[in-house]
Amino acid sequence: MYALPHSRTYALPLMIIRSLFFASYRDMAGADELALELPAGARVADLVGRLRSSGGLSRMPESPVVAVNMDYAPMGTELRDGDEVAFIPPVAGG
Amino acid sequence: MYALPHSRTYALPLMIIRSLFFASYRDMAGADELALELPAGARVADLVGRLRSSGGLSRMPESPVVAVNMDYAPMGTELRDGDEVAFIPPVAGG
Amino acid sequence: MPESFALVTPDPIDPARLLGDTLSPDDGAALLFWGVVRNQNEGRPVSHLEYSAYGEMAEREMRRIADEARERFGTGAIRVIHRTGSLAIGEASVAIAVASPHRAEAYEASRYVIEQLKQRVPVWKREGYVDGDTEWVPGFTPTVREMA
Amino acid sequence: MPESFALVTPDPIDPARLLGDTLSPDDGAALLFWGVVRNQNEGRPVSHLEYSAYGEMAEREMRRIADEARERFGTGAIRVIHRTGSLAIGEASVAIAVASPHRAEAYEASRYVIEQLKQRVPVWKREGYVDGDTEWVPGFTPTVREMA
Repeated sequence: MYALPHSRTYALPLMIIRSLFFASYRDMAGADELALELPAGARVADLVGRLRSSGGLSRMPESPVVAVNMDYAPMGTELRDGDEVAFIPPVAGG
Repeated sequence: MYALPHSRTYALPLMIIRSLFFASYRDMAGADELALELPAGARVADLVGRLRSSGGLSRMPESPVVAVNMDYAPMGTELRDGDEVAFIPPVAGG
Repeated sequence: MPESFALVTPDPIDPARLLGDTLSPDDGAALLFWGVVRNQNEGRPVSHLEYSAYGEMAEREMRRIADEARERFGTGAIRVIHRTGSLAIGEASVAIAVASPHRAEAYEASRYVIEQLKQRVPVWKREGYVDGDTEWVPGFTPTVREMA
Repeated sequence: MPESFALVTPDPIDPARLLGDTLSPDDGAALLFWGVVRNQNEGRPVSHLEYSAYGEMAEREMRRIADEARERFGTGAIRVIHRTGSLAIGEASVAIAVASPHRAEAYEASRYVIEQLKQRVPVWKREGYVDGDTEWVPGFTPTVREMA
């Protein structure tokens, strides 16, 4: 077995995450969707933190309901490159 | 006050009663309807007795469900001239 | 003022028209019960059903049931239509539309109307079987109240 | 094999076609829930509603709900259609058709589908008021299960 070179300072690979906004969240975002780069291993909570750090989405709740690839998913869900994360304000169908 | 002449042997005035038959009772009667003369004061039970006394309607139950002028009515209901009595086998709407 | 309406007819039932006639601008929902002819009864293949009715009384009784349901459950308008004549598999024999500002009562009222209809409305059906035979379908004996 | 079907569409819903698509020859009844736009909400006069949806997920979630209802209540096919776009008073925003060999289960299943739909399907509506104002209608926060 060879020990692979390893260091904490190595840059982590980046993922592209697509965020979708609906209804009142869309109004806050001013856009239907947004593509963001996040470091590998990022979770939904990290994405939310990034989105809430500036602009209209700072009014979004700290733990909004999200769906990852069309399944409701908790804040701790680990994201993968290419994931689609939908931000879902309280639903009012019917 | 004058006492009116009265006798039990006087003929009672007659009423015309229209009987309607539906579904299996119609099959038994061989007709949709039948007009009968009954003495004043006759009740539904008397009409049923008369109808069951001969022919196909003898197969009708002793106390069939009837409606008098479109209201369900018990066997003891007193009839009046011109009444319409419908004979109603078990219903199967829907 | 919401209304009760009942009709016995040899003509096919149009669900869009029935819903439109039943709904008022105050209503948020309508529930439509749509009873159709099945292809079998207790395993015996059915080819069609022949419905007959004491039409005038059936309409009166259906309207009464609709009134009872509206009063009991506080719905909007209720309209009930029952077909007569020969019906093919899949054709609607009965349609009950209940309009309501809110939905919970509509379910209760719709259920009430169909259960009562089956128990007391003077309508009969004869099954026509695939083998050519016909038979009156056994039904419910309406409850007759003794006079007060 | 009865099916579950779900559609999010900007086109008006045709109740006759929906019933016809849902019923099979084994079914004796269908129940159609027909949700429409009301003329007021909590006393404020409404002129129209604008529906939007996360269409693909909404269809998936409605189909799941229909599957759950069929499994739980043993009905026949269930079809769910939700409108999007601007709807006038009286227009149908949602239609749920439940076919069933017998009627009791159809009522249970229909109720289940509309209640679940309102709680978890990603659809939103904005009310347009007679005074020209618009507002997102407050809704339900879907339950998100923690990962196992």
